Amino acid sequence: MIKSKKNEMKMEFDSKSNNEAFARISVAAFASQLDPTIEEIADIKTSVSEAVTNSIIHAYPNRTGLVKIRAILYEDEVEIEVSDNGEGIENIDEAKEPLFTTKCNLERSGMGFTIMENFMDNLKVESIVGLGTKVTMTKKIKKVHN
Amino acid sequence: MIKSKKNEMKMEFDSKSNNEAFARISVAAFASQLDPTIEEIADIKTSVSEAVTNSIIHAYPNRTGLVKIRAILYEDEVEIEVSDNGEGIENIDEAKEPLFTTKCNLERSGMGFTIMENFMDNLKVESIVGLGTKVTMTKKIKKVHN
Amino acid sequence: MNVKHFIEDKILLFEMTEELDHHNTEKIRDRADYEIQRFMPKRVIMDFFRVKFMDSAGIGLVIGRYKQVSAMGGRLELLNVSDKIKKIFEMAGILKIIPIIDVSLESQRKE
Amino acid sequence: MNVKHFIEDKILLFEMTEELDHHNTEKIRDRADYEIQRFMPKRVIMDFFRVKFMDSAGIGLVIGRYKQVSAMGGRLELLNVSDKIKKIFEMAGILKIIPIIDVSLESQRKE
Ligand SMILES: Nc1ncnc2c1ncn2[C@@H]1O[C@H](COP(=O)(O)OP(=O)(O)O)[C@@H](O)[C@H]1O
Ligand SMILES: Nc1ncnc2c1ncn2[C@@H]1O[C@H](COP(=O)(O)OP(=O)(O)O)[C@@H](O)[C@H]1O
Repeated sequence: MIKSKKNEMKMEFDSKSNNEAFARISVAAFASQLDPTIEEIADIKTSVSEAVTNSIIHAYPNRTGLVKIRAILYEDEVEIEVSDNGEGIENIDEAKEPLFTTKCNLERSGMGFTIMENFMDNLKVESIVGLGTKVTMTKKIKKVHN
Repeated sequence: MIKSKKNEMKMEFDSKSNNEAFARISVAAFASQLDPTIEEIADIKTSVSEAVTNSIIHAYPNRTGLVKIRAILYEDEVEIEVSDNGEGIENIDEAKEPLFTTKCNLERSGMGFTIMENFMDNLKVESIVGLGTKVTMTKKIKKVHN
Repeated sequence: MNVKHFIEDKILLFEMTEELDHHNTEKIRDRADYEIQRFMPKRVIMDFFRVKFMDSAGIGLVIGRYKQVSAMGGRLELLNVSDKIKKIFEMAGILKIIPIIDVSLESQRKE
Repeated sequence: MNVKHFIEDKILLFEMTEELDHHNTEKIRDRADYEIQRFMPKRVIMDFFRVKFMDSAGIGLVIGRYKQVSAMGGRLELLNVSDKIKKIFEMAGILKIIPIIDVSLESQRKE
Protein backbone atom coordinates (compact mmCIF):
# COMPACT_ATOMS: atom_id res chain seq x y z
CA MET A 1 0.00 0.00 0.00
CA ILE A 2 1.30 3.43 -0.87
CA LYS A 3 1.21 5.95 1.96
CA SER A 4 0.04 9.31 0.77
CA LYS A 5 2.11 12.29 1.90
CA LYS A 6 0.14 15.01 3.62
CA ASN A 7 2.82 17.56 4.37
CA GLU A 8 6.56 18.00 4.30
CA MET A 9 9.22 20.28 5.72
CA LYS A 10 12.98 20.52 5.65
CA MET A 11 15.31 22.50 7.81
CA GLU A 12 19.04 22.92 8.26
CA PHE A 13 21.12 24.75 10.83
CA ASP A 14 24.62 25.14 12.24
CA SER A 15 25.88 22.29 14.41
CA LYS A 16 25.78 24.40 17.57
CA SER A 17 24.50 22.95 20.80
CA ASN A 18 22.08 25.80 21.42
CA ASN A 19 20.16 24.64 18.34
CA GLU A 20 19.14 21.40 20.05
CA ALA A 21 16.09 22.96 21.72
CA PHE A 22 14.99 24.87 18.61
CA ALA A 23 15.25 21.70 16.49
CA ARG A 24 13.09 19.51 18.69
CA ILE A 25 10.52 22.29 19.23
CA SER A 26 10.21 22.81 15.46
CA VAL A 27 9.72 19.14 14.64
CA ALA A 28 7.23 18.78 17.49
CA ALA A 29 5.27 21.81 16.24
CA PHE A 30 5.19 20.33 12.76
CA ALA A 31 4.15 16.85 13.93
CA SER A 32 1.43 18.30 16.13
CA GLN A 33 -0.66 18.70 12.96
CA LEU A 34 -1.44 14.99 13.30
CA ASP A 35 -2.99 15.57 16.75
CA PRO A 36 -0.59 13.39 18.69
CA THR A 37 -0.93 12.78 22.43
CA ILE A 38 1.36 14.62 24.85
CA GLU A 39 3.16 11.32 25.32
CA GLU A 40 3.75 10.88 21.58
CA ILE A 41 5.03 14.44 21.23
CA ALA A 42 7.42 13.90 24.14
CA ASP A 43 8.79 10.73 22.50
CA ILE A 44 9.36 12.62 19.25
CA LYS A 45 11.07 15.52 21.01
CA THR A 46 13.43 13.23 22.88
CA SER A 47 14.32 11.20 19.78
CA VAL A 48 14.95 14.30 17.66
CA SER A 49 17.09 15.72 20.43
CA GLU A 50 19.19 12.53 20.47
CA ALA A 51 19.75 12.48 16.72
CA VAL A 52 20.50 16.20 16.49
CA THR A 53 22.88 16.10 19.45
CA ASN A 54 24.73 13.20 17.82
CA SER A 55 25.26 15.20 14.65
CA ILE A 56 26.49 18.16 16.68
CA ILE A 57 28.88 16.20 18.90
CA HIS A 58 29.98 13.18 16.89
CA ALA A 59 29.68 14.26 13.26
CA TYR A 60 31.48 17.58 13.65
CA PRO A 61 33.71 17.18 16.71
CA ASN A 62 36.05 20.07 15.92
CA ARG A 63 34.18 22.25 13.47
CA THR A 64 30.79 23.72 12.70
CA GLY A 65 28.90 21.88 9.99
CA LEU A 66 25.32 21.64 8.81
CA VAL A 67 22.64 19.50 10.42
CA LYS A 68 19.62 18.72 8.25
CA ILE A 69 16.15 17.59 9.20
CA ARG A 70 13.39 16.41 6.92
CA ALA A 71 9.96 15.53 8.24
CA ILE A 72 7.05 14.05 6.37
CA LEU A 73 3.52 13.67 7.64
CA TYR A 74 1.36 10.80 6.46
CA GLU A 75 -2.21 10.10 7.49
CA ASP A 76 -1.23 8.43 10.77
CA GLU A 77 2.54 8.55 10.82
CA VAL A 78 5.43 10.96 10.97
CA GLU A 79 8.78 10.21 9.34
CA ILE A 80 11.81 12.18 10.52
CA GLU A 81 15.22 12.18 8.90
CA VAL A 82 18.23 13.77 10.64
CA SER A 83 21.41 13.92 8.61
CA ASP A 84 24.88 15.44 8.54
CA ASN A 85 27.95 15.51 6.30
CA GLY A 86 30.27 14.67 9.12
CA GLU A 87 32.66 11.93 10.25
CA GLY A 88 30.34 8.98 9.75
CA ILE A 89 30.08 5.80 11.82
CA GLU A 90 32.48 2.90 11.33
CA ASN A 91 30.42 0.11 12.83
CA ILE A 92 26.73 0.87 12.97
CA ASP A 93 25.69 -2.29 14.83
CA GLU A 94 28.19 -1.55 17.55
CA ALA A 95 27.13 2.11 17.70
CA LYS A 96 23.51 1.08 18.28
CA GLU A 97 24.32 -1.07 21.30
CA PRO A 98 23.17 0.30 24.63
CA LEU A 99 25.93 2.09 26.55
CA PHE A 100 28.31 2.10 23.57
CA THR A 101 29.91 5.50 23.14
CA THR A 102 33.11 6.87 21.65
CA LYS A 103 32.89 10.01 23.77
CA CYS A 104 32.87 9.01 27.44
CA ASN A 105 35.21 11.94 28.07
CA LEU A 106 32.22 14.18 27.23
CA GLU A 107 30.03 12.19 29.64
CA ARG A 108 28.01 10.68 26.80
CA SER A 109 26.03 7.71 28.03
CA GLY A 110 25.84 5.70 24.80
CA MET A 111 22.04 5.56 25.14
CA GLY A 112 21.08 7.80 22.20
CA PHE A 113 20.24 5.11 19.66
CA THR A 114 18.62 2.94 22.32
CA ILE A 115 16.27 5.78 23.23
CA MET A 116 15.42 6.46 19.58
CA GLU A 117 14.66 2.76 19.08
CA ASN A 118 12.48 2.62 22.15
CA PHE A 119 10.57 5.86 21.64
CA MET A 120 9.96 5.56 17.91
CA ASP A 121 8.38 2.72 15.95
CA ASN A 122 11.19 2.36 13.49
CA LEU A 123 14.83 3.44 13.28
CA LYS A 124 17.19 3.21 10.32
CA VAL A 125 20.81 4.36 10.47
CA GLU A 126 22.87 4.84 7.31
CA SER A 127 26.43 6.11 7.42
CA ILE A 128 29.56 6.35 5.32
CA VAL A 129 32.81 7.17 7.06
CA GLY A 130 34.07 10.57 5.96
CA LEU A 131 30.79 11.40 4.22
CA GLY A 132 28.13 11.55 6.89
CA THR A 133 25.23 9.92 8.65
CA LYS A 134 21.50 9.75 8.08
CA VAL A 135 19.08 8.62 10.76
CA THR A 136 15.49 7.91 9.70
CA MET A 137 12.80 7.35 12.30
CA THR A 138 9.06 6.88 12.02
CA LYS A 139 6.34 7.02 14.60
CA LYS A 140 2.70 6.04 14.25
CA ILE A 141 0.30 8.61 15.62
CA LYS A 142 -2.75 6.81 16.92
CA LYS A 143 -6.00 8.55 16.17
CA VAL A 144 -7.82 9.40 19.36
CA HIS A 145 -11.55 9.92 19.00
CA ASN A 146 -12.68 12.85 21.06
CA MET B 1 30.98 47.85 10.83
CA ILE B 2 30.58 44.21 9.96
CA LYS B 3 28.02 42.31 12.01
CA SER B 4 29.29 38.91 13.01
CA LYS B 5 26.91 36.02 12.43
CA LYS B 6 26.26 33.89 15.50
CA ASN B 7 23.91 31.27 14.15
CA GLU B 8 21.87 30.44 11.08
CA MET B 9 19.01 28.20 10.06
CA LYS B 10 16.99 27.54 6.94
CA MET B 11 13.70 25.78 6.51
CA GLU B 12 11.25 25.08 3.73
CA PHE B 13 7.79 23.57 3.70
CA ASP B 14 4.68 23.09 1.58
CA SER B 15 2.46 26.17 1.11
CA LYS B 16 -0.32 24.74 3.27
CA SER B 17 -2.15 26.90 5.74
CA ASN B 18 -1.63 24.49 8.61
CA ASN B 19 2.10 25.23 8.39
CA GLU B 20 1.56 28.83 9.49
CA ALA B 21 1.68 27.95 13.20
CA PHE B 22 4.65 25.62 12.87
CA ALA B 23 6.62 28.26 10.92
CA ARG B 24 6.19 31.05 13.46
CA ILE B 25 6.87 28.72 16.41
CA SER B 26 10.10 27.51 14.81
CA VAL B 27 11.44 30.98 14.07
CA ALA B 28 10.48 32.15 17.56
CA ALA B 29 12.26 29.15 19.14
CA PHE B 30 15.35 29.94 17.08
CA ALA B 31 15.31 33.67 17.89
CA SER B 32 14.83 32.96 21.58
CA GLN B 33 18.55 32.18 21.74
CA LEU B 34 19.09 35.95 21.84
CA ASP B 35 17.02 36.21 25.06
CA PRO B 36 14.31 38.47 23.63
CA THR B 37 11.47 39.81 25.75
CA ILE B 38 8.02 38.24 25.48
CA GLU B 39 6.99 41.36 23.58
CA GLU B 40 9.81 41.02 21.06
CA ILE B 41 9.03 37.33 20.50
CA ALA B 42 5.36 38.17 19.93
CA ASP B 43 6.31 40.81 17.33
CA ILE B 44 8.51 38.28 15.52
CA LYS B 45 5.80 35.61 15.58
CA THR B 46 3.20 37.95 14.14
CA SER B 47 5.49 39.23 11.40
CA VAL B 48 6.59 35.73 10.36
CA SER B 49 2.97 34.66 10.31
CA GLU B 50 2.12 37.56 7.96
CA ALA B 51 4.94 36.83 5.52
CA VAL B 52 4.33 33.07 5.50
CA THR B 53 0.58 33.50 5.05
CA ASN B 54 1.23 35.81 2.11
CA SER B 55 3.36 33.20 0.39
CA ILE B 56 0.70 30.57 1.00
CA ILE B 57 -2.24 32.67 -0.21
CA HIS B 58 -0.86 35.11 -2.74
CA ALA B 59 2.21 33.38 -4.18
CA TYR B 60 0.54 30.04 -4.84
CA PRO B 61 -3.17 30.78 -5.17
CA ASN B 62 -4.09 27.57 -6.97
CA ARG B 63 -1.28 25.16 -6.28
CA THR B 64 1.05 23.93 -3.58
CA GLY B 65 4.55 25.38 -3.76
CA LEU B 66 7.51 25.77 -1.45
CA VAL B 67 7.86 28.46 1.20
CA LYS B 68 11.39 29.11 2.43
CA ILE B 69 12.61 30.77 5.58
CA ARG B 70 16.14 31.76 6.47
CA ALA B 71 17.00 33.24 9.84
CA ILE B 72 20.31 34.63 10.99
CA LEU B 73 21.23 35.61 14.51
CA TYR B 74 23.68 38.42 15.13
CA GLU B 75 24.86 39.67 18.50
CA ASP B 76 21.78 41.82 19.09
CA GLU B 77 19.65 41.35 15.97
CA VAL B 78 17.70 38.70 14.13
CA GLU B 79 17.29 38.77 10.35
CA ILE B 80 14.46 36.75 8.83
CA GLU B 81 13.94 36.08 5.14
CA VAL B 82 10.69 34.55 3.87
CA SER B 83 10.63 33.67 0.18
CA ASP B 84 8.63 31.82 -2.43
CA ASN B 85 8.81 30.99 -6.13
CA GLY B 86 5.27 32.11 -6.77
CA GLU B 87 3.32 34.76 -8.67
CA GLY B 88 5.32 37.78 -7.58
CA ILE B 89 4.07 41.31 -6.90
CA GLU B 90 3.48 43.79 -9.70
CA ASN B 91 3.64 47.03 -7.76
CA ILE B 92 5.49 46.68 -4.45
CA ASP B 93 4.83 50.24 -3.26
CA GLU B 94 1.11 49.80 -3.76
CA ALA B 95 1.18 46.37 -2.09
CA LYS B 96 2.80 47.84 1.01
CA GLU B 97 0.08 50.45 1.50
CA PRO B 98 -2.21 49.89 4.47
CA LEU B 99 -5.50 48.21 3.52
CA PHE B 100 -4.34 47.38 -0.01
CA THR B 101 -5.21 43.82 -0.91
CA THR B 102 -5.87 41.86 -4.08
CA LYS B 103 -7.84 39.24 -2.18
CA CYS B 104 -10.77 40.89 -0.46
CA ASN B 105 -12.88 37.91 -1.50
CA LEU B 106 -10.80 35.90 1.00
CA GLU B 107 -11.38 38.54 3.69
CA ARG B 108 -7.77 39.67 3.58
CA SER B 109 -7.38 43.02 5.30
CA GLY B 110 -4.40 44.37 3.39
CA MET B 111 -2.58 44.97 6.67
CA GLY B 112 0.15 42.30 6.39
CA PHE B 113 3.00 44.54 5.23
CA THR B 114 1.90 47.33 7.55
CA ILE B 115 2.14 44.99 10.53
CA MET B 116 5.56 43.71 9.46
CA GLU B 117 6.79 47.29 9.11
CA ASN B 118 5.43 48.25 12.51
CA PHE B 119 6.56 45.20 14.45
CA MET B 120 10.02 44.82 12.96
CA ASP B 121 12.82 47.40 12.69
CA ASN B 122 13.37 46.99 8.99
CA LEU B 123 11.45 45.49 6.07
CA LYS B 124 12.64 44.89 2.51
CA VAL B 125 10.41 43.43 -0.19
CA GLU B 126 11.85 42.14 -3.45
CA SER B 127 9.69 40.55 -6.11
CA ILE B 128 9.70 39.58 -9.76
CA VAL B 129 6.38 38.78 -11.41
CA GLY B 130 6.26 35.12 -12.35
CA LEU B 131 9.40 34.31 -10.38
CA GLY B 132 8.64 34.95 -6.76
CA THR B 133 8.94 37.19 -3.74
CA LYS B 134 11.46 37.63 -0.95
CA VAL B 135 10.67 39.52 2.23
CA THR B 136 13.59 40.37 4.54
CA MET B 137 12.95 41.71 8.01
CA THR B 138 15.26 42.51 10.88
CA LYS B 139 14.60 43.15 14.52
CA LYS B 140 16.99 44.43 17.17
CA ILE B 141 16.88 42.45 20.38
CA LYS B 142 17.65 44.77 23.24
CA LYS B 143 19.87 43.28 25.90
CA VAL B 144 18.11 43.28 29.23
CA HIS B 145 20.42 43.14 32.24
CA ASN B 146 19.07 40.81 34.84
CA MET C 1 -14.78 28.38 18.70
CA ASN C 2 -17.58 28.29 21.25
CA VAL C 3 -20.88 29.87 20.32
CA LYS C 4 -23.40 31.17 22.86
CA HIS C 5 -26.94 32.31 22.07
CA PHE C 6 -28.76 34.73 24.39
CA ILE C 7 -32.18 34.20 22.96
CA GLU C 8 -34.28 36.87 24.70
CA ASP C 9 -31.82 39.66 23.87
CA LYS C 10 -31.01 38.30 20.41
CA ILE C 11 -27.32 38.37 21.29
CA LEU C 12 -24.85 35.99 19.68
CA LEU C 13 -21.50 35.55 21.40
CA PHE C 14 -18.49 33.96 19.69
CA GLU C 15 -15.59 32.88 21.86
CA MET C 16 -12.55 33.12 19.58
CA THR C 17 -9.99 30.28 19.59
CA GLU C 18 -6.42 30.66 20.88
CA GLU C 19 -4.61 31.24 17.61
CA LEU C 20 -6.27 33.61 15.17
CA ASP C 21 -4.24 33.13 12.03
CA HIS C 22 -5.33 32.63 8.42
CA HIS C 23 -5.62 28.86 8.88
CA ASN C 24 -7.96 29.04 11.86
CA THR C 25 -10.01 32.08 10.84
CA GLU C 26 -11.23 30.27 7.73
CA LYS C 27 -13.01 27.73 9.92
CA ILE C 28 -14.29 30.37 12.32
CA ARG C 29 -15.68 32.45 9.48
CA ASP C 30 -17.73 29.58 8.11
CA ARG C 31 -19.18 28.73 11.50
CA ALA C 32 -19.91 32.38 12.37
CA ASP C 33 -21.65 33.00 9.04
CA TYR C 34 -23.85 29.98 9.56
CA GLU C 35 -24.84 31.04 13.10
CA ILE C 36 -25.51 34.64 12.13
CA GLN C 37 -27.74 33.69 9.21
CA ARG C 38 -29.63 31.19 11.31
CA PHE C 39 -30.10 33.32 14.44
CA MET C 40 -30.45 36.81 12.91
CA PRO C 41 -28.99 38.50 16.01
CA LYS C 42 -29.38 42.15 17.00
CA ARG C 43 -25.96 42.12 18.61
CA VAL C 44 -22.95 39.99 17.82
CA ILE C 45 -20.12 39.92 20.34
CA MET C 46 -16.69 38.55 19.46
CA ASP C 47 -14.95 37.54 22.69
CA PHE C 48 -11.11 37.55 22.57
CA PHE C 49 -10.70 36.18 26.07
CA ARG C 50 -8.83 33.04 24.96
CA VAL C 51 -6.80 34.57 22.12
CA LYS C 52 -3.03 34.14 22.59
CA PHE C 53 -1.99 34.94 19.04
CA MET C 54 -3.54 37.10 16.34
CA ASP C 55 -2.23 38.42 13.05
CA SER C 56 -3.95 40.43 10.30
CA ALA C 57 -6.27 37.50 9.57
CA GLY C 58 -8.07 38.57 12.75
CA ILE C 59 -8.66 42.03 11.25
CA GLY C 60 -10.19 40.48 8.15
CA LEU C 61 -12.39 38.27 10.30
CA VAL C 62 -13.71 41.23 12.29
CA ILE C 63 -14.28 43.46 9.26
CA GLY C 64 -16.04 40.61 7.46
CA ARG C 65 -18.42 40.01 10.37
CA TYR C 66 -18.98 43.75 10.73
CA LYS C 67 -20.15 44.02 7.13
CA GLN C 68 -22.39 40.99 7.45
CA VAL C 69 -23.99 42.01 10.75
CA SER C 70 -24.43 45.68 9.73
CA ALA C 71 -26.09 44.65 6.49
CA MET C 72 -28.84 42.94 8.47
CA GLY C 73 -29.26 45.89 10.84
CA GLY C 74 -27.34 44.39 13.74
CA ARG C 75 -24.41 45.60 15.81
CA LEU C 76 -20.93 44.10 16.25
CA GLU C 77 -18.91 44.50 19.45
CA LEU C 78 -15.53 43.25 20.64
CA LEU C 79 -14.92 41.89 24.13
CA ASN C 80 -11.77 41.21 26.17
CA VAL C 81 -9.35 42.73 23.70
CA SER C 82 -5.76 42.67 25.07
CA ASP C 83 -3.37 45.57 24.46
CA LYS C 84 -1.44 43.58 21.88
CA ILE C 85 -4.58 42.79 19.87
CA LYS C 86 -5.86 46.33 20.31
CA LYS C 87 -2.67 47.66 18.74
CA ILE C 88 -3.30 45.49 15.67
CA PHE C 89 -6.92 46.64 15.35
CA GLU C 90 -5.84 50.25 15.77
CA MET C 91 -3.39 50.00 12.88
CA ALA C 92 -6.31 49.10 10.64
CA GLY C 93 -8.41 51.93 12.07
CA ILE C 94 -11.38 49.67 12.79
CA LEU C 95 -11.90 50.74 16.39
CA LYS C 96 -13.43 53.95 15.05
CA ILE C 97 -16.37 51.95 13.72
CA ILE C 98 -16.44 48.82 15.88
CA PRO C 99 -16.64 49.36 19.65
CA ILE C 100 -14.71 47.45 22.27
CA ILE C 101 -16.93 46.72 25.25
CA ASP C 102 -15.33 46.14 28.61
CA VAL C 103 -18.20 45.17 30.82
CA SER C 104 -18.33 41.60 31.91
CA LEU C 105 -21.29 39.96 30.31
CA GLU C 106 -21.61 37.34 33.05
CA SER C 107 -24.20 39.35 34.94
CA GLN C 108 -26.60 39.67 32.03
CA ARG C 109 -26.30 36.12 30.73
CA LYS C 110 -29.56 34.26 30.03
CA GLU C 111 -28.62 31.40 27.77
CA MET D 1 20.49 25.36 38.35
CA ASN D 2 19.93 26.21 41.99
CA VAL D 3 22.35 24.84 44.54
CA LYS D 4 21.49 24.32 48.21
CA HIS D 5 23.96 23.45 50.96
CA PHE D 6 22.76 21.72 54.13
CA ILE D 7 25.89 22.33 56.13
CA GLU D 8 25.30 20.29 59.26
CA ASP D 9 24.39 17.14 57.37
CA LYS D 10 26.95 17.70 54.61
CA ILE D 11 24.18 17.41 52.02
CA LEU D 12 24.42 19.17 48.67
CA LEU D 13 21.19 19.55 46.70
CA PHE D 14 21.13 20.48 43.02
CA GLU D 15 17.85 21.64 41.53
CA MET D 16 18.04 20.65 37.86
CA THR D 17 16.94 23.14 35.19
CA GLU D 18 13.87 22.66 32.99
CA GLU D 19 15.53 21.26 29.88
CA LEU D 20 18.22 18.65 30.46
CA ASP D 21 19.76 18.31 27.02
CA HIS D 22 23.41 18.22 25.96
CA HIS D 23 23.58 22.01 25.70
CA ASN D 24 22.36 22.65 29.23
CA THR D 25 24.02 19.71 30.99
CA GLU D 26 27.45 21.00 30.03
CA LYS D 27 26.89 24.09 32.15
CA ILE D 28 25.31 22.11 34.99
CA ARG D 29 28.21 19.67 35.07
CA ASP D 30 30.78 22.44 35.48
CA ARG D 31 28.84 24.06 38.30
CA ALA D 32 28.15 20.76 40.06
CA ASP D 33 31.80 19.70 39.88
CA TYR D 34 32.89 22.97 41.41
CA GLU D 35 30.40 22.73 44.27
CA ILE D 36 31.18 19.09 45.01
CA GLN D 37 34.92 19.71 45.15
CA ARG D 38 34.48 22.74 47.34
CA PHE D 39 31.93 21.32 49.77
CA MET D 40 33.01 17.66 49.93
CA PRO D 41 29.46 16.45 50.65
CA LYS D 42 28.48 13.13 52.23
CA ARG D 43 25.26 13.10 50.21
CA VAL D 44 24.51 14.70 46.86
CA ILE D 45 20.87 14.95 45.84
CA MET D 46 19.85 15.77 42.28
CA ASP D 47 16.32 17.18 42.33
CA PHE D 48 14.33 16.73 39.08
CA PHE D 49 11.33 18.72 40.31
CA ARG D 50 11.57 21.37 37.58
CA VAL D 51 12.63 19.13 34.70
CA LYS D 52 10.24 19.23 31.74
CA PHE D 53 12.51 17.66 29.16
CA MET D 54 15.37 15.20 29.46
CA ASP D 55 17.26 13.13 26.91
CA SER D 56 20.27 10.82 27.29
CA ALA D 57 22.45 13.78 28.26
CA GLY D 58 20.68 13.54 31.62
CA ILE D 59 21.89 9.95 32.01
CA GLY D 60 25.46 11.03 31.33
CA LEU D 61 25.12 13.83 33.86
CA VAL D 62 23.89 11.47 36.58
CA ILE D 63 26.48 8.76 35.90
CA GLY D 64 29.24 11.37 35.85
CA ARG D 65 28.18 12.76 39.25
CA TYR D 66 27.80 9.25 40.63
CA LYS D 67 31.41 8.42 39.76
CA GLN D 68 32.69 11.67 41.19
CA VAL D 69 30.73 11.46 44.44
CA SER D 70 31.42 7.74 44.97
CA ALA D 71 35.14 8.29 44.45
CA MET D 72 35.18 10.62 47.45
CA GLY D 73 33.14 8.25 49.60
CA GLY D 74 29.83 10.09 49.24
CA ARG D 75 26.38 8.99 48.13
CA LEU D 76 24.25 10.19 45.18
CA GLU D 77 20.44 10.19 45.27
CA LEU D 78 17.75 11.29 42.83
CA LEU D 79 14.66 13.22 43.91
CA ASN D 80 11.31 13.94 42.23
CA VAL D 81 11.87 11.73 39.21
CA SER D 82 8.78 11.68 36.96
CA ASP D 83 7.66 8.50 35.21
CA LYS D 84 8.97 9.73 31.87
CA ILE D 85 12.43 10.44 33.27
CA LYS D 86 12.40 7.21 35.25
CA LYS D 87 11.82 5.27 32.03
CA ILE D 88 14.93 6.86 30.52
CA PHE D 89 17.06 6.06 33.59
CA GLU D 90 15.75 2.50 33.62
CA MET D 91 16.82 1.93 30.02
CA ALA D 92 20.37 2.69 31.10
CA GLY D 93 20.03 0.42 34.14
CA ILE D 94 21.31 3.07 36.53
CA LEU D 95 18.50 2.78 39.05
CA LYS D 96 20.10 -0.45 40.24
CA ILE D 97 23.02 1.54 41.60
CA ILE D 98 21.61 5.02 42.19
CA PRO D 99 18.54 5.26 44.43
CA ILE D 100 15.51 7.43 43.84
CA ILE D 101 14.32 8.94 47.09
CA ASP D 102 10.70 9.98 47.40
CA VAL D 103 10.55 11.66 50.76
CA SER D 104 10.06 15.37 50.74
CA LEU D 105 13.19 16.98 52.05
CA GLU D 106 11.36 20.09 53.22
CA SER D 107 11.02 18.74 56.77
CA GLN D 108 14.71 18.16 57.26
CA ARG D 109 16.01 21.31 55.64
CA LYS D 110 18.57 23.34 57.62
CA GLU D 111 20.28 25.56 55.12
N1 LIG E 1 25.79 11.54 13.53
C1 LIG E 1 26.84 10.78 13.92
N2 LIG E 1 28.05 10.94 13.35
C2 LIG E 1 29.11 10.19 13.73
N3 LIG E 1 29.05 9.27 14.72
C3 LIG E 1 27.88 9.07 15.34
C4 LIG E 1 26.72 9.81 14.98
N4 LIG E 1 25.70 9.38 15.76
C5 LIG E 1 26.21 8.42 16.56
N5 LIG E 1 27.52 8.23 16.31
C6 LIG E 1 28.41 7.24 16.97
O1 LIG E 1 27.59 6.26 17.63
C7 LIG E 1 27.89 6.20 19.01
C8 LIG E 1 26.65 5.84 19.80
O2 LIG E 1 25.68 6.88 19.70
P1 LIG E 1 24.57 7.04 20.82
O3 LIG E 1 23.90 5.73 21.06
O4 LIG E 1 23.68 8.17 20.43
O5 LIG E 1 25.37 7.40 22.14
P2 LIG E 1 26.20 8.71 22.56
O6 LIG E 1 25.78 9.88 21.71
O7 LIG E 1 25.85 8.91 23.98
O8 LIG E 1 27.65 8.37 22.35
C9 LIG E 1 28.51 7.54 19.33
O9 LIG E 1 29.33 7.50 20.47
C10 LIG E 1 29.27 7.85 18.05
O10 LIG E 1 30.52 7.20 18.03
N1 LIG F 1 4.40 36.50 -1.33
C1 LIG F 1 3.56 37.21 -2.15
N2 LIG F 1 3.37 36.81 -3.43
C2 LIG F 1 2.55 37.49 -4.24
N3 LIG F 1 1.86 38.59 -3.86
C3 LIG F 1 2.01 39.05 -2.62
C4 LIG F 1 2.85 38.38 -1.70
N4 LIG F 1 2.82 39.05 -0.52
C5 LIG F 1 1.98 40.08 -0.71
N5 LIG F 1 1.48 40.10 -1.97
C6 LIG F 1 0.56 41.10 -2.54
O1 LIG F 1 0.57 42.27 -1.72
C7 LIG F 1 -0.74 42.56 -1.26
C8 LIG F 1 -0.70 43.18 0.11
O2 LIG F 1 -0.19 42.25 1.07
P1 LIG F 1 -0.53 42.42 2.61
O3 LIG F 1 -0.20 43.81 3.03
O4 LIG F 1 0.15 41.34 3.35
O5 LIG F 1 -2.10 42.25 2.70
P2 LIG F 1 -3.04 40.97 2.46
O6 LIG F 1 -2.22 39.72 2.62
O7 LIG F 1 -4.06 41.09 3.55
O8 LIG F 1 -3.63 41.11 1.11
C9 LIG F 1 -1.48 41.24 -1.33
O9 LIG F 1 -2.87 41.42 -1.43
C10 LIG F 1 -0.88 40.60 -2.58
O10 LIG F 1 -1.48 41.11 -3.75
